Amino acid sequence: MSEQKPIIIADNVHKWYGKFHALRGISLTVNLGEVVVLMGPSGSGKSTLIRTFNALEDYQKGKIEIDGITLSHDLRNIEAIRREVGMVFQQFNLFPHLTVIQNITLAPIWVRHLPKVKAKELAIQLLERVGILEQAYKYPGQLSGGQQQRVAIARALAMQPKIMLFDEPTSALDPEMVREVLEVMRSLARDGMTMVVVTHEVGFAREVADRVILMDNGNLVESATPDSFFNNPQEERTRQFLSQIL
Amino acid sequence: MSEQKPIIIADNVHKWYGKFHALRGISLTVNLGEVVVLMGPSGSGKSTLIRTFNALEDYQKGKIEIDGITLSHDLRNIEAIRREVGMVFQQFNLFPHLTVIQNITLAPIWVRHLPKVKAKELAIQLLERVGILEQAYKYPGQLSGGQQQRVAIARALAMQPKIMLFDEPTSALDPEMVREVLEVMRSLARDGMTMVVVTHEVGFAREVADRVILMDNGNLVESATPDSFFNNPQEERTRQFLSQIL
Amino acid sequence: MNWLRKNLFNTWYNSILTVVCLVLLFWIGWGVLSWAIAQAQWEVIGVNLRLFFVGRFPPTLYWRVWIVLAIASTLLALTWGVFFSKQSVNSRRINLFALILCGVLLFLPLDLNTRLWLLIIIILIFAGFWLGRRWSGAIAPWLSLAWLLSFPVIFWLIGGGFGLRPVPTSLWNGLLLTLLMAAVSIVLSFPIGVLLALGRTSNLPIVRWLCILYIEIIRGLPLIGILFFAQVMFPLFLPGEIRLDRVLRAIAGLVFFSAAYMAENVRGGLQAIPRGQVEAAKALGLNASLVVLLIVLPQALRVAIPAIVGQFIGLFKDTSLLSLVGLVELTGIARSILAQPQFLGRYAEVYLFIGLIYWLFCYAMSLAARRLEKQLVN
Amino acid sequence: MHNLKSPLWRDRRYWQILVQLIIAFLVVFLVVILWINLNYNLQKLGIKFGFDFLKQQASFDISETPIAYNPSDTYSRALWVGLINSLRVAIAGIILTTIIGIFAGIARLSDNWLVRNIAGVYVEIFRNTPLLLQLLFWYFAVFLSLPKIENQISVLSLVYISQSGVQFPWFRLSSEFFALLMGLTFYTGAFIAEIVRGGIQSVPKGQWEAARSLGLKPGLVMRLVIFPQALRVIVPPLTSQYLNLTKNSSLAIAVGYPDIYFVASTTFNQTGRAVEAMLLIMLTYLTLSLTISLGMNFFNRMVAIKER
Amino acid sequence: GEVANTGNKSASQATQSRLDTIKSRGQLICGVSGELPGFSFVGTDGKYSGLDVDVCRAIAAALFDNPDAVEYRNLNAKERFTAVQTSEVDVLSRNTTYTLSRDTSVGLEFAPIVFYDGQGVMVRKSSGSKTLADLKDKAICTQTGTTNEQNLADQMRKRGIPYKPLVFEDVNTAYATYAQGRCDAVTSDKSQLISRRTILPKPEDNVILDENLSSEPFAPAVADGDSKWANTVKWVVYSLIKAEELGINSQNVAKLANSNDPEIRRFLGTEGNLGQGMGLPNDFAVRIIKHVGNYGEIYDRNLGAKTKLNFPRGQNQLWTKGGLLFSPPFR
Ligand SMILES: Nc1ncnc2c1ncn2[C@@H]1O[C@H](COP(=O)(O)OP(=O)(O)OP(=O)(O)O)[C@@H](O)[C@H]1O
Ligand SMILES: Nc1ncnc2c1ncn2[C@@H]1O[C@H](COP(=O)(O)OP(=O)(O)OP(=O)(O)O)[C@@H](O)[C@H]1O
Ligand SMILES: [Mg+2]
Ligand SMILES: [Mg+2]
Repeated sequence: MSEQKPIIIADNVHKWYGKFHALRGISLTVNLGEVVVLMGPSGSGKSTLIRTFNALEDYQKGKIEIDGITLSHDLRNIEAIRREVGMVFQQFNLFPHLTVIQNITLAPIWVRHLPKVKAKELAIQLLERVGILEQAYKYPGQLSGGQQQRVAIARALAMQPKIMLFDEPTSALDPEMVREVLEVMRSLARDGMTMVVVTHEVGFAREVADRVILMDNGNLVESATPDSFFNNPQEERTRQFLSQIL
Repeated sequence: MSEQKPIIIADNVHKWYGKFHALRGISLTVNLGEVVVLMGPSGSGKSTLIRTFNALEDYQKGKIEIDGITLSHDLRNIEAIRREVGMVFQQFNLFPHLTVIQNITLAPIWVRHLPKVKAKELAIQLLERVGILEQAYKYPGQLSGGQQQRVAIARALAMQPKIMLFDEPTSALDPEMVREVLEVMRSLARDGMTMVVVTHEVGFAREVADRVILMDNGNLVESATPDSFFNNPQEERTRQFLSQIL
Repeated sequence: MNWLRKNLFNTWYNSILTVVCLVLLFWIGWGVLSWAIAQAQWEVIGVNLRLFFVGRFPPTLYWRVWIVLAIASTLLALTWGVFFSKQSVNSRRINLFALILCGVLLFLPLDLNTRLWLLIIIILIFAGFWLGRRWSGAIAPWLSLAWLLSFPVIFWLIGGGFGLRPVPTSLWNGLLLTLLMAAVSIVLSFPIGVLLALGRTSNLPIVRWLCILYIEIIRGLPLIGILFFAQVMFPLFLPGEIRLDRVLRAIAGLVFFSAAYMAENVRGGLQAIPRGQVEAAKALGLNASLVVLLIVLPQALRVAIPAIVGQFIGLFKDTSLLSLVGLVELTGIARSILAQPQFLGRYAEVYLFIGLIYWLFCYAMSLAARRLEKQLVN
Repeated sequence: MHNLKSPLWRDRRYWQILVQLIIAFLVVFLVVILWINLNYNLQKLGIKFGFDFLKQQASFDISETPIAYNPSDTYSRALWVGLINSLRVAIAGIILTTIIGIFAGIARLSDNWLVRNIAGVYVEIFRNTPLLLQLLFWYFAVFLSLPKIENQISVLSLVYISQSGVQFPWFRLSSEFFALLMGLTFYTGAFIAEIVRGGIQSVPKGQWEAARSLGLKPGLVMRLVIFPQALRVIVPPLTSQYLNLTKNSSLAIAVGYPDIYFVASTTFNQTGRAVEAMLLIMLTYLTLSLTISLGMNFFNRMVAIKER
Repeated sequence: GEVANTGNKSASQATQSRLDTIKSRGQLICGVSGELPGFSFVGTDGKYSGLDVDVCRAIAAALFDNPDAVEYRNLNAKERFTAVQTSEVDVLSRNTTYTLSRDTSVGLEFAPIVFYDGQGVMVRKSSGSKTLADLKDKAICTQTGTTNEQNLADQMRKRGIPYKPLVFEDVNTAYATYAQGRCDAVTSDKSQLISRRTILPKPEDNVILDENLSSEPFAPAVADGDSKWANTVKWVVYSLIKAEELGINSQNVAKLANSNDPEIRRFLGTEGNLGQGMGLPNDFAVRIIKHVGNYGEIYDRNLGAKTKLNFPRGQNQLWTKGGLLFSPPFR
């Protein structure tokens, strides 16, 4: 936060699903090491936005630059960007036919061409970090939701990304498990990872976020420090939104 | 409650599922117009018991008499009894391919051989009673849970049964909807319907029940007025159970 | 008694049904039995047993067929053992099975050589099953490789070459040919089917439409038409010098046909995979082909396995149509046998016999498919 | 998306288009090659592609002619006869096999042990043996075992049954027709039985219980509650069974029933017009398949739409 | 058709003859029915036998001195011509009727006739049918893709007799259907009818009508436009006939090679070089007769009185004995 080096730059990004205008000119800069939390009502375009950061969705107008690489149809750029950006989904999306450790080593082996032994070492290190080393040889189906989500985080980290995107990582979890996952995310933030997080966990946002952003109807409505966002919102729309979730 | 005419008499009823002893000698008498609430931990045999009252399950030992008819393997008795006993399930079990009004008129037309017009009049009357007349021509899938359960009650009532059995009628519902359904049940009780209700709604039991019964492990543990049941339980097992649910 | 009351006579209409069924059963059973004992002449089966199974394969080379059988049954037993390693086995059933096999060995009028080979194969089956269960973890990763390798070996053993005396395809007849053609066709149609399925679900419109066109046209045609096409018209589409062996042409026809169905089965599997799987894989930086290879296909195929086994059963039965285009597989050899002057007119016995063979194989496979399905659900 | 000046070969859209073009080109190339070969080979054989032969005199007779036909008619007339014969057996087969399949499927769930197991044996036998053998079975073991025409069985003096077929007051149907019909019906019926059983079992148990506790008798429960719901699961696979039945009717050739495939292949045999005959067969069956698919889709929408 | 054929002829003359291909392959590929008693079928020992098969064996014997150097292909009535045209088989020896159109427009070249047959009709005695006219409105069984089917249609149309054809893909089916009584008559080549009659439940209850629907001369066939190969087949067949005429059989052929009859000496290649002209060794006839026997032996072995079929030789006797078999001189 001291250096202020921008790593994600979105400039007037528009996206249509057919006729539906999902993103209506989003401009947003995220700096290296910053933790940004996106909030907003359902359907406001939060998922769409962070998925464009990862080239899972394309966009029709504007420009997105990740770590100096412009997102375009260029195949190599897309691959390069995906190598820099890790993503964690609401539904975990672990690969059910692979063990936990295979899930984690898959991308390092096939994309980064690490030798198997190295990849395994890395995976074990990561599993330790997210606190489920003992589950390494189980299949995802045998884990609880919280454990699965932690594996998903480890899997994303295994590519050693510069940026991590989280799309409601805790909303499919039971309350006890939410804590475990948020704990892992907190520790990531402490280690200086750049993170964009879609979540409605106000506690997490207050404590960890450098900036909280409200999206509505495809627009950025308000972007502020957590303190000012929750205690002193500038926009009417934000106040209204907060009154619902608090 | 004044006349004390017994309408359900269960005498030392035993039931086995294969080797598993689900009912271990249940004796219970329900009088005309009485409202009996069954409570007990999961797996204690509540559902099994009321399903034997409706011949949905057979039993191996003992005797059940409903309104003077003994329940046996004889098909004719089974049909006779089912005509006297209505049942409402936890999962509503509405027929998804029929509209609400068709759901309700089905049995009157095919079992009681009412003319269609009559059956429809009856159905409309019942829908009014459960408060969802305006939904008559929708399909169950288009209704909320509470509305569906009210249709299920109306459907059971359409056979003009003497007894209504409810198996956890509200436990699959969201809290707001529970109220609607209990309201309908309350009004039924006020009108003097004999009811056996499996439920964990303490408020309902306190207010409406004539008797509350605790089942555990296939046995009747305690049977008392709501007042004494909740405020002054005699059995240790009851106290333990109440401590969990209150 | 109680059982009878409960299961047969519990209501009046059930009683009537029971009686009607009994009468029907008795009538059919009596007819079949009296025919089988009094009228049928089973000599045609006994004398031609070898023809039914291996046709005109040179008798001096039967050992090669036996080895093939040994390889195939060992692999099958191994696979079976690995797949069901987690289920308990019904040892009574296995004992009974072993007993029946021993009875077959002892009492059927077989020559010593045959008995010896059968004994070896039975031992291999049991050993394979046991090994598969015991070391399922160690064996599992090698199984598909073993199957893959077994194919060329089997072909080498049957067809010869590379040091073995060659046996032309015109001598591969009977059940041997039926099994070979069915197996080869399903194996070959597998990759084609997978490609077609991927093409059909692809977002490239031309590819998608071409695949749809192929799949739907083939599925709209009767197999006999396709086989006729392959057998009679295929040569017309090839340049004059190229001649395809007719067994090969038959296989080509079967593959054309079954690839379209395979594609639909695989597509069923593909559709069962949540979109999130692909997205997660993409987000990890895997490129499109890796996503398909590592994530999508393994899961889709697992879902599709029962359907594929079902398709194999269908194909196995359908090979009988090849007799209509002059191939001497099981049904074809039956027709040849029916032309032996001393056995003219014995069609009932012959067709019943081959019907039984077909049934045994198909039923066994459908049982296996059902257990597999159960296994996969867990 | 942002259009940066990146080299063409690294642009995703470029690759997508290129791959498609290459594949399309390969396919067209293959087709052209095959077509050239075909033309060359046909020319070598002295056959010219074309459908004029359809106007020639067929000069073969057909045993069953629902429309007037004699050997001096044209090939196209003969093919029409074949087509109508195919349609007859396909339509009758679809109707009958549905009935048998539903009965057997329900019987498999019967609480009568004997009925249940007979249905099971039926399904397992008929599903697991080749249709070709079954056709021969029906033809020889059943229909040709009926009494000869001289001592035919008379049912109420209206219907006469003999090994040459069944004579109804207004029309008669041959035993070849029946053998094919029965073969197709029972073979397909065994598959449909399994589909029906699966469909019925897919209806939640609660539906049975709710309907039973309303006092409906088992037969009514099945008819009014279970079956309509099972239909939604049943109809799609049922469609493909109907298609199979129609296609399998081409095995008519084994029992001497003159369907379209039979007539077309006789035509081919007499004229050497392999390609044209094959095209005609393809066209016919594709049309039939398409018609059935469309019809069933419509039906499917009817049973499915009610839900919501 | 003709234009194409000539084009083909010149093309193939420029290239290799099939004879050379076969020689280098070391094996003859012979298309047979495989389902016809007496003509071609698979015996219980797995070996093909029958008259048609022996023709193939004779050719192989002539080429390789080994009658077993043959690969048989079962062909059904419909695909047989395509199989020859596309050179899938070297020779078609499958009781194929020699007709003009097959010789000209179907692209076949026929060898000499190996079996004279006529199409007949078999009926049940009890039916009282004596002539075709008695078969009015009756069901008649036959096999698809054969001249039988067409002849029947022609004959009945000529006489204006309506009837019901029951046409089967498989001959066995056709006869079985007749045996079961579904057909009132079955039509086929008389040889077949006679042999099939013997295995009916009560042979004496069936009669073969005197009428001939057509003459059915069977001959082996090869693809059109390769006269070298066609000649080989042609003269192999003739040598079977000639051998019988000369009284040479498998027993005495070795001895007779040294006979002093110049005709025999020429025929057996002891003298002259008849074989060379064909691209065969001079003793090709010895090879044939040694392994396969002369026509009479072949006939007796497959169709004659000692077989179950018991088909009288009739027209298939040598011309010297009042039959139709005749061989041009070997010189
Ligand atoms: N593939 C798609 N096709 C068409 N419309 C889509 C698609 N994906 C999303 N949308 C629409 O775009 C809008 C924004 O969707 P998005 O998933 O980004 O919302 P969100 O803010 O993440 O909501 P939630 O909190 O429910 O996840 C929604 O109205 C949605 O219906
Ligand atoms: N069809 C069945 N087969 C075997 N066991 C059964 C069956 N139905 C119920 N049981 C067993 O019988 C016991 C009593 O079941 P029952 O459904 O009556 O319990 P319950 O008191 O209604 O529980 P809950 O509150 O969970 O509905 C349970 O242990 C259950 O596992
Ligand atoms: Mg979202
Ligand atoms: Mg319960």
